[in-house]
Formats: sequence, C-alpha cells, structure tokens
Amino acid sequence: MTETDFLSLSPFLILALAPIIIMIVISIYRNYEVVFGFSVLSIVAAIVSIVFILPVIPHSIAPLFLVDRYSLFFITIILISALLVIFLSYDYLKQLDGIREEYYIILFTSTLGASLLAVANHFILFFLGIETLTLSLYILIAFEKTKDSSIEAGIKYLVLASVSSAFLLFGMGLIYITFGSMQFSVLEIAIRHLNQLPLLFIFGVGMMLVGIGFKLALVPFHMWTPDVYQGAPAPVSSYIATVSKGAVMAVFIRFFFNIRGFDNQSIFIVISGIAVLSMFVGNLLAIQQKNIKRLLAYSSIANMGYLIIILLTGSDKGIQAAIFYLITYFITTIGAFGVISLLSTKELEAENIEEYRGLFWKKPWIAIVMTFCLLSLAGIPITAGFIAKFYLILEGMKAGLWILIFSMIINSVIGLYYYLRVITSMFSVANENLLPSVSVLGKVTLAFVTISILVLGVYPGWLIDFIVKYAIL
Amino acid sequence: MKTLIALIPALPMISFLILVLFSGKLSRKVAGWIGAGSIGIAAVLTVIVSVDLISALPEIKSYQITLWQWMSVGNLSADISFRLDSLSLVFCFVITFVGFLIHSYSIGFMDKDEGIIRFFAYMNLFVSSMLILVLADNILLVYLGWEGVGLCSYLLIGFWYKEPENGTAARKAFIITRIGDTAMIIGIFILFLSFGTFNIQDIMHLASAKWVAGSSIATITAVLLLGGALGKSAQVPLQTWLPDAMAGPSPVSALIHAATMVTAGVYLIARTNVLFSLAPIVQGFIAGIGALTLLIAGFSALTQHDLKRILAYSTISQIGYMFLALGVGAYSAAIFHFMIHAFFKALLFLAAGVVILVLNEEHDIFKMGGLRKKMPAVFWTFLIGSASLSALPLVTAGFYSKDAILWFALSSTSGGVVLWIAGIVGAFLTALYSFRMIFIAFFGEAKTQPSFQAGYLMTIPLVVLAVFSLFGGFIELPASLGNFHLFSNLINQSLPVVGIKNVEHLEWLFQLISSLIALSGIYLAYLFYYKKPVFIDSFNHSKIHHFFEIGFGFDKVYDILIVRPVVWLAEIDKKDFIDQINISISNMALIGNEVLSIAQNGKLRWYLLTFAFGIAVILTYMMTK
Amino acid sequence: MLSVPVETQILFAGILFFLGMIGLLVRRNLVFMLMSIEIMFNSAGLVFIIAARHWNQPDGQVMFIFILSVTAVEVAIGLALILQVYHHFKTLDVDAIHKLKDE
Amino acid sequence: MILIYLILILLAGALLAWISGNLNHVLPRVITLVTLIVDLVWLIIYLLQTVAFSNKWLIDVQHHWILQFGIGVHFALDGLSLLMLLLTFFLGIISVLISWKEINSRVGFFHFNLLLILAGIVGVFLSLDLFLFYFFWELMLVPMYFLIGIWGHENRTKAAYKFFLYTQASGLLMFISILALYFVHGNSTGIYTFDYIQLLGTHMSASTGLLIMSGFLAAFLVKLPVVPLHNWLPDAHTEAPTAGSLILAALLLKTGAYGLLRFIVPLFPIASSSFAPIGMILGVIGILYGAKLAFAQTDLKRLIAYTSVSHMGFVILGVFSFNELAYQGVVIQMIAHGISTGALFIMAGQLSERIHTRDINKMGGLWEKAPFMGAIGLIFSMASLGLPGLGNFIAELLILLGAFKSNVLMSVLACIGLIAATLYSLRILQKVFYGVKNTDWKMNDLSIREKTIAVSLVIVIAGLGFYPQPVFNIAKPALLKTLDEHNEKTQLNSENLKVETDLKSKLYFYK
Repeated sequence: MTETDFLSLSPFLILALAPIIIMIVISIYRNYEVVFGFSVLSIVAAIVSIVFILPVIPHSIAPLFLVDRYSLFFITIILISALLVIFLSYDYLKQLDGIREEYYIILFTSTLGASLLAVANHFILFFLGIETLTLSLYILIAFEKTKDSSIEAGIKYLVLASVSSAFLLFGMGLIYITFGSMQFSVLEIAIRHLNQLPLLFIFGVGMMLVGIGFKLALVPFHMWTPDVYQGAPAPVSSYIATVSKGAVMAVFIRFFFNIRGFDNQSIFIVISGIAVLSMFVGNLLAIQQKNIKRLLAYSSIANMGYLIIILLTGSDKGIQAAIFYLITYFITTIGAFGVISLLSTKELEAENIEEYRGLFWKKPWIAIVMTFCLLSLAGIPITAGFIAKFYLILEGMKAGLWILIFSMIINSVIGLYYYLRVITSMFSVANENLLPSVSVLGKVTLAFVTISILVLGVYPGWLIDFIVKYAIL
Repeated sequence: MKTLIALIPALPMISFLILVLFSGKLSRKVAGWIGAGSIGIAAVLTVIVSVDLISALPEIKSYQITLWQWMSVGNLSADISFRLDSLSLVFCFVITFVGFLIHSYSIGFMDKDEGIIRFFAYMNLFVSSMLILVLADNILLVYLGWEGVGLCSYLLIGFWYKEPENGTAARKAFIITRIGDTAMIIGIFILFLSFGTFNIQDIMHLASAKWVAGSSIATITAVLLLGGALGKSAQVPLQTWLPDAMAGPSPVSALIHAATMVTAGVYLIARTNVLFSLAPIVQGFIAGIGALTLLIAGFSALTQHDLKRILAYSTISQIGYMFLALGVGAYSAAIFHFMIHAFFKALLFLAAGVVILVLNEEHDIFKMGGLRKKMPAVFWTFLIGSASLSALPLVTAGFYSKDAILWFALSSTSGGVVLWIAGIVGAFLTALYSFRMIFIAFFGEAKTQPSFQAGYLMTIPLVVLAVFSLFGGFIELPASLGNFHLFSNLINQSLPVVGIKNVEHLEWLFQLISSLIALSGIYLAYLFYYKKPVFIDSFNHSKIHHFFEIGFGFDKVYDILIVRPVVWLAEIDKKDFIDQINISISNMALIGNEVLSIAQNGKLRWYLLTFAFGIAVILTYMMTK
Repeated sequence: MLSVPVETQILFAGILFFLGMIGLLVRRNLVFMLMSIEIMFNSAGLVFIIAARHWNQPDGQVMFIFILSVTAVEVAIGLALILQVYHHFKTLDVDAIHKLKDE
Repeated sequence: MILIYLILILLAGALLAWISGNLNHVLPRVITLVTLIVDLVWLIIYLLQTVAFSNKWLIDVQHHWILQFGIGVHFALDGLSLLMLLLTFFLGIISVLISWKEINSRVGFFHFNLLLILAGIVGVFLSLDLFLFYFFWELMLVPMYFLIGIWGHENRTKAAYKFFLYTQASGLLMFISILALYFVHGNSTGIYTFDYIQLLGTHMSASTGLLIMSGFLAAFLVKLPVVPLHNWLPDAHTEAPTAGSLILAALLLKTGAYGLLRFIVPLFPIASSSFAPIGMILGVIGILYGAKLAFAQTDLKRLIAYTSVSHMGFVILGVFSFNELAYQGVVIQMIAHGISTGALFIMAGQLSERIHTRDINKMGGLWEKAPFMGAIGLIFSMASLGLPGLGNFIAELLILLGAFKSNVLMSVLACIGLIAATLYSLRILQKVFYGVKNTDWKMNDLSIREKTIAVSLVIVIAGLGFYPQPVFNIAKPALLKTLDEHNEKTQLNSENLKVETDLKSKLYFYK
C-alpha cells in the first residue's frame, strides 16, 4: 500500500473510524448531542477529504478498488444524502426513548458499505459492499424495537434481502466460472471479442439482476418495499430510498456498462420488461394508497422503473442523465420523508394522508416543501424533477427507446394523480389534530431541499456541467 | 344632404342609447316623447331627403355616404355605408312615418305599463335596425340590420316576459327566422366568394356580367337568399312563427309584424332582383310560394277566434301577394302593396290594440260584439282598414295596390292563369274574413263592456292611417282607371319594369271580376256572420275548420319532424357519452390498483413465492432465447 | 483423482441452491427459513470454490471466506431479530406476521 | 427586456400578494390589481413609444438558459401575441374585480395563484423557445389546479384532477414531440436547439411530420378543447370559482388556439395541410356537439362551458382553412369569445352569489329583480349566438367565409351551428330571465363595481363588432407571416410532387 492508496481511500477510512470512535465515546460517556455532532463532523470530513483525492484520480488499487471521478461523484452524493438523513434523524430519534446513539454507528457502517459499492471494480468488493450496506440496514429498519411494525419490517427485509444476496452471489459465481475473473475491467476485455455471450454468463447476469432488482425495488422483486418503508423509521426509509438505491445503482451502472449488457438482446428485453412493469405496478399500486410512506414506496418503484431505462441507452450521456435523475430523486425523497419524520411524534407516525389534511393552512412552509417534493416527483416544471425527467426522456429518445418512453409518459400521468391526492388533502380544509413543532435543524434541512429543488428546476445548467465533467466512467 | 341620410338611422339609435343609459332617471312620459320624437324627426328628415332626391331624379339615382370602414381583411372590405335610392326611400318613408304614428300611439297605449322605457328603447332600436337594413349599401350591413330587427322582434314579442308563453313565442320567432337567416348568410358567402365584394350594386353588376341565367350557382344563391326572405316574411314553410308573435303588445304587432319587419323579405328580393332574374326557376318558385301562402293564410284567417291572430294570418296572406308580385317580376306592384299594406294593416292592428286594451285583454272576437256603438271612432277606422284590406273597389287604396298585383299575376310575361286564380280566391277570402271580423266584433249585441275610452293619443294615429288607407292608392292608378303612374315611375328608377304580355286591352275586365269577387266576399260575410245561417255552425265544428284553424297543421308537423327529434337528441346524451370513456379509463386504473393491491398482503412467504416466480420467468426467458 | 466435468459440479451447486429456495418456500418457521438461506449462500460459495478449482485461482477461495464471514454476521443479526419477533408476536410462524400490508 | 420584466412583475406581485394576505384581505387585491395595471400600462406605453409595427417581431429578447441542450430564454412579441397579452391583462384585471366579494378565504393565496396563472399564460404567449414554451405551458396548470381545487364548488376536487390529468397527459405528448423535433432538426443540421426560429425550416418526411405534429396537436386540441378531448372542460369550468372559469374560458383555452397558429401551422406545413380535412371535421363536430350538449344542460355554468366547446370549434375550423380571412376570424374569435363567454361566466357567478344555485330550472323571472343584469345577459347571449354588431359575429363571419373558401361542406355544416347557438343562447335567457320568479329571493341588481365590469366588457365586445379594424391591423403581419411560412412549404411540396409525377409520367412514356 502506498501513500496514494491511503489517500485515495481516506473517505472510507474516516467512515470506518468514525463508528469505532463513537463506540468508544459511548462506552465512556453517553450523550446524544455529542454523538450527533461527531457524526456530522465525520461525514463532513469525509466529504472534504474527497477534495484532496481529486488530484490523484483515477487511481486503481488492484484488483478491488477503482477510485475515479465517477466513484468520487457518487460517494459525494451518498455522503451528502447521508448527512441530510442524519439531520432529519436528529429530531426523529430525539423524541424516542431508550438507546439511540448506536443508530449513528450503524448509519456509518451502512454508508461505508454504500461508498464501497461506488468504488467497486470487483465482485468481492461488490459483494462486501452490498452486504455491509444491507446488514446495517436490517438493524436500522428494526431500530425502533418497541414497535411491532419496525420488527416486522426488519425480518421481512432480512429474509428477502438475504435471498436476493444469495442470488447475486450465485450469479457472480456463474460469471466467474465462465471467464475466470471477478474484475469488471477484465470481464469487459473478455467479452469484447465474443460474438455471442455464453449461456452461463447470461444466466449469471440474470441471477445478478435478481439481486440488484431487489435492492432497487423493481418489479417483480418489489413486494418488500411498501412494508419496509412503512415499518422502518421515516429517516431510515429515506435512507433506503436514497443511499442504498443510489449506491447499488452506481455499481450496477459500472458493471452493466463494462459487460455492455445493453448489447445483448435478451438482457435488453428483460430490463425493458422490468422497467415497464415497475412503472405500471408501482404507479397503479399507489393511486389509492392512504399511507403516505407506502405511497412513496410505490412511487419509488415507479421511479426506479424510469431510471433503469437509461441503462439501455448505453451512452455516457445516458449515465449523466441517470445521475442527474438520481440526484433530484435523492433530494425530493429526502424532502418528502423529512416532512414525514418531522411531523411524526413518539406516539404517532405521520403516515396517513388524513393527517396531512389542511397542513397548508396550519404549517404553510412545511406543506410547501412537501408540495414541491411531490411536484418534483411528478415532474412538473420549476422543480428539479421536471428537468430530470426531461433529461431522461431526451436520452431515451436519442437511443430510440420509444415504447419505454411512452409507457413512462402514461405513467407520469397516473403518477400525477396520487401526488395530487396528497397535495389536495394538504390544501383542503384543516382538521383539528395537533402537529409537533419543528426544530431549526429540520427547517434548515427542508429549506435546503426546497431551494435545491427550485434551483435545479430553474437553473440546472451548472449541475449538468458538473456531471458532464466528473461523472464519467 | 348626404349626412342627413346617416342621421335617419342614427336618430333612433341615439334615442335608444339615451333610453338605455338613463333608464333610471327618465320619467315615463319623457321617455315616450323621446322615443316617438326621434322617429318623428327621422320622418321629417326622410321627407326632406326624399324631396331632394326625387327632384334630382332621374339624373342622380341615389345618394351614398360612407361613415367608416367596418373591416378590411385581405380582399374583403366592408364599410358602414348607406345608399338611398327610390326603393329604400319608400321603405324609409313607411318605416319612419308609420313608425312615428305607432310610437305616438304607444305613448298612450303603454301608459300604464311599468316597462314603458324598455319598450321605447326596443322600439327605437328596432326602427334604427330596420332603417340600417333598408339603407345599407352592402349586403353585410343589410345582414346586420336584418339580425338587429330579428333581435328586436324577439325582445318585443317577449316584452311581457312574466308570461312564459310570451318568451316561448319570442324564441320560436327568433329561431325560425334564424334558420332562414343562416341560409341567407351562406348565400352571402357565395356572393362574396364569387365577386369579391359585399357591395350590393357591384354584386348586381358583376352577377349579370358573370353568371349565366339559369346556372346552378345563381339558382343556389337565389334559393339561399330566398330562405332568409321566407323566414323574415313568414312565408310557407317558415310562416308558423308569426301568429304566435302576436304575444307582443299591439303596437309591436303593428310596426314589426305587419308594417315593416315582415316585409324585409320583400325588400331583400327586390333589392337583389338581378340574382332572381338570373334564376328564373327560383323566381317562379317565389310566385308559387306567394300564391300558396296567401291561400293557406287566408283559410286560416277565416277560422281564427283571436282578433290579432286573424290579422296575423291576414298579414301572412298579404305578404303572399307581395311575393306573388315579386315572383312575376312586378316589383313596383309589390312595393306599392307593401306601402299600402303598411298603412291599413298598421291601422287594423292599432285599432285592434285599442279594442283589446279597452276590453281588458279580451282577444276573442266572439266575446266582443256590438262595439260599433261603444267606440265609434275605432269602428270607423277599423272599417276603413278592413275595406282597404278587402280591396273595396275604387274607394280604397287596397283596391289599387292589390289590383295591380292581380293584373300582373296574369299579364306579366312570367305570370299565368293559375296564379291569377289563386290571387282571386285569396281576394275573396280576404274580403270574407275581414268582414267576418267586422260583423262579429262590431255588430250584434255587446258581450263585454269597454272599461274606458281611448285617448286622442291613440285615436289620432288611427285617423291619419285611415286617411292614408283610403287615399294612398291614388298615387298609382291603372291604365284603365286614370293611368297615373307616380309611384311606379319612382320605383322603376331603381327596379326593373315588369314585362307585360299583349293583353293590355282586357285589363278592365279582370278589374271588374276582382271587384265583384271582393264585393261578393263582403256580402257572404254579411250572410254568414251577421245573418248566421245554420250550416256555418256545422262548418265551425267540422274537421276542416279545425285544420284551417291550426294553420294547416304546420306546427304539428314541425313539432314531430323537427322539435321533438331535437329535444330527443338533446335529452339522450345529456351526460356526454364521451365522458364515459374517461371514467372507464380511470376505472381500469382503479381495478388494476385493487388487483395489485391484493398481492401486497404482507405475507412474507407469498412475497417469496412471487420472487421465485419472477426469477423463474426471467431465467426461463433468458435460457430459451 | 476422479474428474468430474465442471458442468456437473455447477449443476450440483445449482441443485443445492434450488433446494435452499424450496426450503425457504415450504418452511414457516423463521429459524428454518434462516437455515435455508444459509444453504443458498453456501451453494453459491460452492460455485466460487468450483470456479477457483476450475481456473486454478485463489480468488474463489478468498471469496468463499468472505461469504462465510458475511453469513455469520447475517445469522447473528437474523437470530437477534428472530428473538425480537418472538418477543413481539409470540410466535416464529412467519405467516402470522403480516401487520404491514395494503388495506 | 420588457417581456421578461412583464413576467417578473407578475411573479413579484404574486409573492407580495401572498405575503400581504396575512395582514389583511384588501391588500392582496390591491396589489394584484396594481401589478396587472402596471403591466398593461407599461406594455402599451412601451409599444407606443418605441415599436414600429412592421413585418418583423415587435420585440425580441434572447438569452441562454441551459446551453447543454440548446435551450434558451427566447421571448418575442408580434401582433398575435400582443393581442393575446392585452386580452390577458385586461381580463386579469376583470378577474380580480369579480373576485372582490366572492373570494373571502385565503385571499392572499388566491391572488398568488391568479397572478401565477397569468404569468404562465403570458409566458406561453411570448415564448419562442419550445422548451420554455412547454415550461410555461405546464407552469400554469398547478396554480389553476389550486384555484379550482381550493376555491371551487362542490365537486371541485374531481374537476381539478380531471383538468390537471387531461392537460398533463396531452402536454407530455407535446413534450415528446418537441424533443422529436429537436432531434430531427439536430440530426439533419447538426444544430441541437429548441429555438422556434431555427426549427422553423426543419425538413422531415411526411410521416415523421404527421407523427410529431400529432403530439403538438394533442396538447392544443385538449386545451382548445376539441371533441372528443373536451371532457375536462365542462367539469373544470363548472366547478371553478368565477375568476377561475373566466380565466379558463377566456385565456387558457386561447393558449390552445395560439399554439395552433404559432406552432402547428408554420412548423408542420405539409403535415398540417394533410391534417386539415380532419381538423375541419373535428371543428364542425365540436361546434355541433358542443351546442347540442349546451342545449341539454341545466347547470348554467356547465351550459356556458359547453358553448365554449362549440365556439372553439370555429377556431379549429378557421385554423385549418389556411387563409387570411379565417385567421383574422380566429384572432377575433379568440378575443370575442374571451370577452363574451367570460361575461357569461361572470353573470353565472353573480347569480349564484345571489341565489346560491346554478340550476336554471330553479331560476326564472329574474329580469324583474335585476334588469341591468338581464340586459347584460341579453347582450352576451346575443354575442354568443353571433348577432351582428358584436365581436363574435365578425369572428364567425370571417371564419366561415374562410372555411367556405377551402371547404364548402364543412362551412355549411358549421353554419348549422349558428342555429344551434340560437337554441342554447335563447334557452339561457328564457330560463333565467323570462317567466315569473318562482321564489322570493332577496336579490339585488348589480353593484357599481359589477356594473363597471359589465359595461367595460360590453364596450369591448361592441367595439369589436363595429370597429374591429385595429385588431386586424395589429394581427395582420403576424398572420401573414404564419401563412407565408405555411404556404411556401406546401407549394414547394406540391411542386416537388408535381415534378415527381411529371418525371414518372415521362419515364413511363419513354419505356
């Protein structure tokens, strides 16, 4: 290991050290604020460290790591999202009884796993990253162990995620057996000269798709999503929706483009089918949903359906569109779950749409944040979601994916319906129920989210420039 | 002098605006005098302009004035411009002069009515529109006036809006005339697209230059314009609205539904005579319609009970005469009859108005009786009107005007015996039903007592009109009786002269026949309705009587053929079936939601099963591919 | 040494994996389900061993070690969660746990 | 820059109105009113001072926005958009005035939405960048949705959904078409841009043109609306508050008509020519079917809403006639319909404010109680049946004449619509104002404020009827340009076809 190696791994080191330090601190002096402050600092430090890595990239630590602009970009997104989740968790956890400092430890390990996925260039790191992430998530989901629903969600996620991991692993094994390498770049070279991919390889990719499809909550591996989103604490749900999915997407894009999956017809068709099904099933399931967490879960299924269209474009621009989409999706999802977690109390999770009735007239700013998030999810102009969808459709059309684009259009309309339902109830006549007051931290986070949505919606040029510059494989 | 022409329609319009804008601040009397006075001034102006124009004839045939450019789009241009020639002069004169008399009468007639200001506003608007109609230089402006008078007719028929029936009658009038108007506007389209102008004179010149007589385009255009004329002038088959239009106040019936508006069709055909001469079939058709209408309406008039309805059918019938004259190319005769008809029919309506007002809204002639003694002024003027209507030989104006038509129906190059016979039968019917009114309403014993006597405001116009009904005819005397052609010389400045077959020496014979027919009609009326023989009673209860009474069942037929299907059409799809498509789409989404939602049952093993199923499908697909 | 073709070896691993899946589907007890998952993981690990043997590389073996450690963590967390499930639901029958669902 | 400022002023006014709504109820109204008047006056003064009415764009502003995709902020004003802008500001002011008493809850937010919609509409009328156009096109939906959904009548939620989903679905199709056009142009010239001026000359095959155009058509025909895509309209119009109905009918529908003129005709000359017969048929169906449904309604607002469908049928009929007469007619129809239908909606609003029902079967005899209102109702019913002397007549006349030029049958069928219009217009009068009053409503005639509104509308509609020439003059260069762009291409195309067939026949001859 050289100095450069260590330098380029510094974010991971920080992320790995932080939970250890927290553990030590807790064992000496248990204080929620201290742990929280330290966590924030660590994440910020990790983000800052990225700036120092920039000069040395691309740097490969053979055979597992590949630290390049693409991975750093994703790590940045992941870390910022994690930071926002931490901010939102602060209030949410504060009102809980019992032990809550450990939450941040687990959050760090899972963020570590997610970040590892972004630099993975090898099945081993792929597997380890995804397992680190998932294993931490089991705990996070079941973190409110006094609640039935939290435990139920945890066990469901555990069983299903394990099965999907097993599939992923088996698929990796099959690919390894065909080409004798677990490194993406080696696989790429091996495949380049083949006219026809070996069946075993395609089979392997198919099984990996199961694992990845599960993590991204794509149909038909989506069934867990609503239950887990509902059962998990709201910040954790937002974490699953953003960090977990983003990281898996990062490694999947890299892997998929390395093996040029879009060139293979059967993979192409399977992914198209999954995409179309995800859009329709996700949106249709949402239209009558009364629980807002489940609704967002279904919406995330549909959104991931939109997103994986981009895999089939097979172009760098497609990746950029996907990243832009992911970023806006992260922001809006965190915003939406943020509102939920800020409005939740110890006794009552603010998850029924009924509880949002008349929110606008009681807490206008919160309602506006929620409205912007939902409009962004629906892809209405002046929100980031609109530009993101535009970008996605643009690249999809460039690649001639007409059927997928049209089913996306149809689904945008269906989707609009249930987003409007929530908005409508927020703007209708108020009911009597009381809402908790929102802390400054929560307000700042939401304000950040809203401003980002607006800025990206009206003036997205700079981010696109940024993505074009940095997010290249 | 020219600017005065613009003032003629402008005065009533100004008065209308004053009445509308200051409706809250004017007293009832003042409003009436403003309304009537503006028309009076307009009448004076008309006379001044007339004298000027007539003295300039025949060197200058018309005065023309353009107020402003209405629109100019591409090659389309239309101005707000007026043109006064001898034809419009006659119309202007009748409109302003008779209009003034009727307005003055109305001050008395509407004295008690709460809506008197509204009434005069509408009336002024009507006069203004009517003047625009007859003065307009381009056909689009004619159409503006045409629709304007239609609107006023609608408003005035429904003037007493509290009775829903009045509204219905008004609506009927508007819709039926609108059907004709739509045909007319299509005709105007054809004219514009053929000649690139709306100017009537230009159109006429270009039409005679470009179109071949009897060509299909000329025929179609003529038919379409005729549609408008039929609607406005209540000719078969669009005549059914006029009897119902009697729901309006009597002055309205006198002015709009007897003297002026309903003759707009006559004006239109006379104005665009070149087109009709290019379409001889249509012109023959006009004569036929005129003959048919005058008979149908004559029979119907014979059986009515309502005083105003009798007069309404009589109006239809008399306009039938005018159409007959137009059809045979006797334009001056048609216009002459229009003028005389305006006098005596206005007189009759006004007199009837007095009767009805005085008898507290009693319309049924069989409940009147004996009015001769109670209201002598009304009786005598009514009698003069009826005599003029029945064309009592030599002494009444109606004789000269109707006789001219009958004569031309036979002697014109496009006339014929059939048309003449129809006219003669009509003349007989006219005399019969006119004196039926007289004998039933004014003779015999009184059945209803008059509540008060009409004031001078109402009786003076009656007297004036009676004078005109008697002596108005002497400006135009047939060859056999003095051969004085003041009127037709004037009219022929702007309209073609009728072509005559070589039968002129027999004119006196036919005049004699028609005179006898009229007299016999009066005598029979005396027999039937004064002496009251038994068989008249049985006739009154016969089916044929009923058939006549309902106007030959046109209303019923239209009800079945048009009204009910339209209502049915409106009713069947009230909720808009296309909406069901939306609903079914959203229902599909809801069903999809419910089906999928069943799968989200929270059971882990079920999730695993779908998981496994999904894998199986994907892997099987990949293997088989 | 008996040489078995690599396809057969993979098939064996595949059957093992399939059995694990079947076990997962038919068992209701959470503990047994966890065991079935272990079987699936191990069969996947077997594939890596086979591959390592096939290509004469150590990578597969390394991967297997990683798999072992990960599954160990997995079981640890799993058992902890199962404990909590029992605590909350008083049963380990997975069919009884379905509070979270669409209404 | 004035064009950008116009929109920015509206947005700033919107925010101010919202914030001030917390202080009291009058302030937002005043702010909104001032904002609109400032916009209107500024625009007029600017035009009078600096702009020469020539053939070109009157004002043209261009900036970069999202360079990566060739998206720019390109606003431009020509005669057509100028007229639409004036209409927008005028009716904007009217809609504030009519809401003065009607809207009493959440006044600030109401006016925020109102101004936002107007900003969106102004943006639509000014945008010459397709992306920007779509941006504004969608932007006006959300506040409109709120306007219906919050201040509407009893079934407001459903109506608001329907409105939003309908327009969104069609808008997305347009969006796809915009992108397709972007690619077609980019692939043939190498310049990837959304700029309207540059896209004007895009070459494409006939079938591509038709496909791309159909996306645009979907959006515009839904907005217009055209049967069978009209179902959002009756619901939305019926349920919206008066100001909402006014803006929907008078302005929002016009964006569809504007889109047809601005985009369909010049961008797709060949495709739109081949679509013209269908377009005209759709127009006629709209005229007749809308009138038929209007005749059957008992809900006054619904009735008026269906008359909109009928009147907008004339617009599409005119647009696909491709001649100057029809186009001028379309422009006048856009304005006159805005005024007349708007006025009828205002009347319906005033009625339901007073007697709390919109069912015309429950009305009757109101003339006695409110003669002024009756007179206004009369005038605008007459306008809607196309009485000469009022603006709608000029519009319908020109459209029918223009249509007659290109398709006699369709024009004649459309004329039947005039009779149908008579049926429903008179039905309004009959049911509302005639007859006896069957309940003793305590009902006042119009107040001074309402009278002012009504009279100003009457002046405009009568002015259009007797002296429409200024409107023609303003619109003429823009319309002629549109037509030229259209005709050039179609003639070229037909010449090409002719040459082709000539060649073919020659070849055949030589064989």
